[in-house]
Amino acid sequence: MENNEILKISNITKNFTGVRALNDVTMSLLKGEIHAIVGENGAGKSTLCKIVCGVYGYDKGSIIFNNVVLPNGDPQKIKELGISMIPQELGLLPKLTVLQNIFLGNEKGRAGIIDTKKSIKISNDILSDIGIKLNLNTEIARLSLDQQQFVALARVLATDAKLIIFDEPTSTLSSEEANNLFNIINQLKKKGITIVYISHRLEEIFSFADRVTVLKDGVLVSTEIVKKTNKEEIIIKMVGRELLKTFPEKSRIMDKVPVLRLENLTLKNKLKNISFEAYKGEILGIGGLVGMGQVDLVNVIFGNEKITSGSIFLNERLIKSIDPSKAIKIGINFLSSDRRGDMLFMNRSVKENISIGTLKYRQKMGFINMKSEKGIVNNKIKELNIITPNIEQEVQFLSGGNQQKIILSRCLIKKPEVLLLDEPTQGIDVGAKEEFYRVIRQLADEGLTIIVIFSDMIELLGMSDRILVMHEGKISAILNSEEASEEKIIKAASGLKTKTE
Amino acid sequence: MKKILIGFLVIVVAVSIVLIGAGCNGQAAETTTASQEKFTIGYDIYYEGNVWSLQMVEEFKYHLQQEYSDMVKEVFYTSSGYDVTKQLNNFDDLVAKGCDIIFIQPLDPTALVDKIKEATDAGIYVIVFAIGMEGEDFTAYVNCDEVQMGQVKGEWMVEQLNEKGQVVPMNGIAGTQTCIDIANGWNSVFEKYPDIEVLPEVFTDWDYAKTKIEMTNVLQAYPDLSGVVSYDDPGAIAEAFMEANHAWMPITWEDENRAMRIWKENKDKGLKAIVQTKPAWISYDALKVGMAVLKGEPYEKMNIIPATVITEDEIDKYYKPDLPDQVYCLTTLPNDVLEELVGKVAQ
Amino acid sequence: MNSIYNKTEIKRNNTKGVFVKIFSSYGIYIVIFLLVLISGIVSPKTVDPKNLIEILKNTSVIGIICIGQTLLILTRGIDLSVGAQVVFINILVAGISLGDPKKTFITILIVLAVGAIIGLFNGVIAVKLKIEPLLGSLGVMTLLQGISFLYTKGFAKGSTPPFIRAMGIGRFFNFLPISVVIWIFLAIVFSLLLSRTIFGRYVYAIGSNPKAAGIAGIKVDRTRLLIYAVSGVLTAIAGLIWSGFLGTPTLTGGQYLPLDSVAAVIIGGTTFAGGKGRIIGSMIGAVIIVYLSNFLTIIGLGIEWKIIAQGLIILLLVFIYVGRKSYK
Amino acid sequence: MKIKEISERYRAVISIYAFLIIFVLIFSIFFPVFRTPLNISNILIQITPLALVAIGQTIVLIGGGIDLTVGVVISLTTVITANAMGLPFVGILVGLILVFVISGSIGFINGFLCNETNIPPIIITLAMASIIKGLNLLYRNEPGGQVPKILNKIIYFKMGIIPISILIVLLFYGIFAYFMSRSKLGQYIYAVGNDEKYSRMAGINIKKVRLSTYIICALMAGVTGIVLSSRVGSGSPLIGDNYLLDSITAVIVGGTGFSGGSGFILGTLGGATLVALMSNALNISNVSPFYQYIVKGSLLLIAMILNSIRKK
Repeated sequence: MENNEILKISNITKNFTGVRALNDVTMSLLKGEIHAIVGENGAGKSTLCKIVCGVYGYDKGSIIFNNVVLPNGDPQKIKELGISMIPQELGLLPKLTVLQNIFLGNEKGRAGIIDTKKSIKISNDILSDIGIKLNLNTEIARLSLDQQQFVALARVLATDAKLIIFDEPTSTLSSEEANNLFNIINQLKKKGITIVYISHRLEEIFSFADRVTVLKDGVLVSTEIVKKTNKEEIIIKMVGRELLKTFPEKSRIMDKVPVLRLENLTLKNKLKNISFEAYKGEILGIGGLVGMGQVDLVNVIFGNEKITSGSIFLNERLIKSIDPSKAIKIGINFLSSDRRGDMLFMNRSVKENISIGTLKYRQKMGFINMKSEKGIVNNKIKELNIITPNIEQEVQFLSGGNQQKIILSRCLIKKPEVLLLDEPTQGIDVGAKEEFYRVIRQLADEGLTIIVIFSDMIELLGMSDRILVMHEGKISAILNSEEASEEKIIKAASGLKTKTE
Repeated sequence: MKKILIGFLVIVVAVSIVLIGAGCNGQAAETTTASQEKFTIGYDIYYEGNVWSLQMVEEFKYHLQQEYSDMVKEVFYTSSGYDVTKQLNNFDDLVAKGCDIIFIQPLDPTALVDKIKEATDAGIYVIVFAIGMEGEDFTAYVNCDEVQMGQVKGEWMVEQLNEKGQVVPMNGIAGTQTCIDIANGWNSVFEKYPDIEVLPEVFTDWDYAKTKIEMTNVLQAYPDLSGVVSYDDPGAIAEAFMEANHAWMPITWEDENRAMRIWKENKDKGLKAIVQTKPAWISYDALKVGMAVLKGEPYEKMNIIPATVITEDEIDKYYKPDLPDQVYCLTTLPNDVLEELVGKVAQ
Repeated sequence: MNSIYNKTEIKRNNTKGVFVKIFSSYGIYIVIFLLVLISGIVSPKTVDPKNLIEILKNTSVIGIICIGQTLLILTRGIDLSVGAQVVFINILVAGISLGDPKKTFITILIVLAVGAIIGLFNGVIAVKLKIEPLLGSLGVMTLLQGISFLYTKGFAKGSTPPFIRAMGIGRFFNFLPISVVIWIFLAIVFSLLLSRTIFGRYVYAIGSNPKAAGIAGIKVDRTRLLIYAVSGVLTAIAGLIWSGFLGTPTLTGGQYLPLDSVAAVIIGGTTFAGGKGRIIGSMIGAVIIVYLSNFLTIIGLGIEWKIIAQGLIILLLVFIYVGRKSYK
Repeated sequence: MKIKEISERYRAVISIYAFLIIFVLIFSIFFPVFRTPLNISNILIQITPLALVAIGQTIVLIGGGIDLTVGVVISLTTVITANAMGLPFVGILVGLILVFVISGSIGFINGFLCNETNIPPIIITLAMASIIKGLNLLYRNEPGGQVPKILNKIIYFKMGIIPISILIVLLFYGIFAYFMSRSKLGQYIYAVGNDEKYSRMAGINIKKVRLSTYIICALMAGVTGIVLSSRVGSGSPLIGDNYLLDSITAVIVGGTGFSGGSGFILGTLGGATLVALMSNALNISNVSPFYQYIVKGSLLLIAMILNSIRKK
């Protein structure tokens, strides 16, 4: 085997302030294989690959590619050596054209002048190879997510890469688009190109990967030959123990008291007649491909976006013209997945971050009652055991898990009836996750209605009492946790109706 | 796309309305029925933010109206706002507008030389006045002898201080010929008296605020200051003195009404001053020369008019108690015109 | 997900040396201390109480402007039209009152209202029309200059009524300038507002992360407009003092105010990133800038040196506040 | 289809020129003087300095920065030119070299600071501006020096109504338009202005790119300084200051956004032309000088409002 080894990763270790992202990872890739890397959110899959192609530098270890030692964190050099990656966020430049993006960083031409004719020709060839038609002069911002996906692919193919890394490419693709992609990947394989394929969609991997490596908490658990293993084994390796045990016991709500009800709610070319009920004390999971309207849905409920038509009822009372401040007042609250972007005041203190939403209830003529504020904040810190030196600490110095708890406690100071969560466990390490699962479940048992978006199939299945699957802004299925299964969800997510309820 | 086109149409309309509208009620054609030959006249204001320069304009306008209206086809006023490049552009534009004669106060001693030569070669008359410049390519030059003005100021100061003391020169804009000449004037005097210490020259762009602040700082910095030789706004200088309730000292004065008032009020409290200045009516003198040129009458090329002097006992002759502070007292404008401009004084 | 940048930045902050830590929180105090020390040694004249009072008096106008400027920069705004505003206000004061004491009260009311309106105008441009406030306010500056010229046709009418005059040059027990008292009073009021009230918290929240502020239930636009209006009023107050200081309407002057005020706020530790900074810092920043020019004149150095020193201090202090950029 | 696409992409540029045309038409109709050969060549001369300095500002803005030093760099270079070119023959050459070395290194310092520190470009260049201005005033606090007449004769020589200066402008615009759209570096400038992180991922050396934008900008300011001083015939420490606001106005009016990553050199040419045209038009239409500020201010505001509409 050793002779056709193309990439050797030895003892790679990487720290992000405090958080250890990768710990002493050693693995190797064989020429022309399709090598899958699986693991939960935050297991270190993307980090590893970004290190391989130099976007991140690493702290310890070494990487050898075709018997050359790769420079540490030099994307340009590494790309020239023949390693390319399609990151999850694609890394395209929105204001530039398709053509410019395809050749960005390796423009064709001499003496610093770009040979447009040649570029156009090459990119047309590539695009026809992967069988899609695009106008080379349209700006990326005007393309749909899956079109962008293919532009990113074209960009990689434009560099004669010997090793291509796909980071969760199918999370935005419908099943037929995904199949199209798999064909392309197989062609590449035939050309002798090595493929690294990151995903947490096991059935994909088992359909076409040669070997699979499992990462967990930044540690490499094992590398298996796909033919010699099975899903259950892999899942256990990913999650550490059997699936059921990671997640808290689900509660059986007998009396279904609808708390939140949506009636064919529509948001201009994002959501189409959404109607459903959310019951008291249940966790309603929302699944589907990325960008199918899940986020818009919670945003609309929270009043971040104005609905075009339809109506929202809270406890059977119609809510008209809702905005965040009103939503919070009437007991709907929201945790965005983008903590830094949407929720946290990074350079402000823990105290301010926790109390910001509810200052109105602790003031005299606009002056804040510091004492009671301090009290409340300290309580919350105990309740959710947030680890921080003191309440004046700036939140940017806390770990992801603690930051997440801070936001949560902000939402809980004034107990809401409905809590909207968008990817609550994204980017927090597994220990913190399990704790977080418990907190969520506990809140549900206390009678909160929790609507939560999970892109991770395992979490979706593990946490939700009911699962609501969306496709192109419509609800394509609502499944009870008993009947729900990975296959059904994928089917529904790809737009194939499944008869239920 | 539509939105933007609409947007643009809106602007176009707006802009043209502003411009044309203003253009019409601006200082546009002033025609009369007299059968006399008519001329297009251009006048560049060196800075529209400076009252003295504007009072010159008013003197010019008034007498043009009164005495020469039958010679006027059109008058164009441009403003340079202390900016040499703008002044060059303005000059070009005035030429383009087909002016027969252009009145200008050059902001840079050299910049306009060539332009003015071109213009005169092309048969356009150029009257340079109030601010000096190099060369002699203009049609006529109307100004006071600034070096000599400076000397007079200097000599007066020396006499006041009986030949020893510390003097601060307060001047206008660094680099304008006027200010350079004035400074040369008083320096030539001071260097004859070793006991007169001349502090570094302070330039205030003839800006009231700047003058007051700078003067305050100077008073702070030099406790044994004994005189202010200035080609600057004495109103502001006096303000600084009074606010710091600093003892008065000899100061060379100007004819601004505020200054005259303060002088009047303080001449018995030890304020020694003398006005010896270039009057705002110099534009009128320039106008006279210019019109003579147009009429083809004989005229002097170099007109050096004497600086007007006001001594302590002449204050009341010039001070205008019934007019507000801003006007300059050396003026040929009748009071009603002045009131028109600066309003009545509050009682 | 701009994670890599934030993460590395956090790393930098954590690994800050102790010296830098101290300096970045007390830098401004150290600077003023050094300045006073040096100036005291070089020329004792600078530090005698009389001169120090003078300095404070000359600071009061820019100081009051800096309060508003701080609020704006805290919330990722800025106003470069303050200079033109002050000039306009001065002209207005003289023009409306014509020096008539009876009209003092109404004049002040009108002027404050005008200040609020100009502030709001800036606000609408920045908040509602989403125009880069830096440029927006530059446009407004030019507009205001034009309006001043049109209003006066070059000859500013009237003069400043006694009461307003007193605001500029009056002194308590002919020692403590009234303007300084007004300035310090306002400074204290606004530091309290920032540190103790909901308004203050909202200001910091909006500055730190506008989007999050909205999601946390703050009416972001409304608050920002309010801030613009408030800073407009503050500028108007500064304009009144300025008018009192000059005692006469002029179309010029004040052109140095915008950049000086911004400089003061920045060296006072308020960052353009928003959400960090305190009034006291800006106030000391303002004093530093005035102190510099006074000191330099006293030791016989020209305005040039002030400009240079100002530039260097900005670069140095801000660098210490925000530190080096790290890419990996 | 193709047409539509182009009009979509170059909307900003097209609209500014559309507006220019309408503007010129209106004035030619209302004010005959406006279309006289003499006035036209005046306008062409008046456009020159602003047009030149605006090129640099555009590139910096596209690269996601801003340069507040252009004004003072212009002033500085006029002073340098006026003093260095005094000596005969070699003077001009020495002057040119000095100008480019000094302005270039200023650009380098700006870029370097933007690369190595977290200080926002606005503040860096603001501080740099005041330092440079101070030094310049120390060096010479009043206009003076002598720029050889020959330069003026060459640069402002008129062939018919076409002055050489405008040809210089067009040349520069040609070069930089090509540079920005066809060269790698040009592409990278857009890319960096778009998104630093992704540009890094694509293997672009963003430090080098940013550095180059500031250097180009400073050099263009230097060129402007030379052109300006050779018109005035001497150097002045304050002459350039007005060009800061004007250059930014020109760029914004030309449709280049403030957020970086988009914009077109040729749009800026339109913007600069419009700004210069305005003040000429004001003189020609004999508007009271007091209106000029109002017009300038509203021009800037309207342009920005239109930009923000265009974004939506």
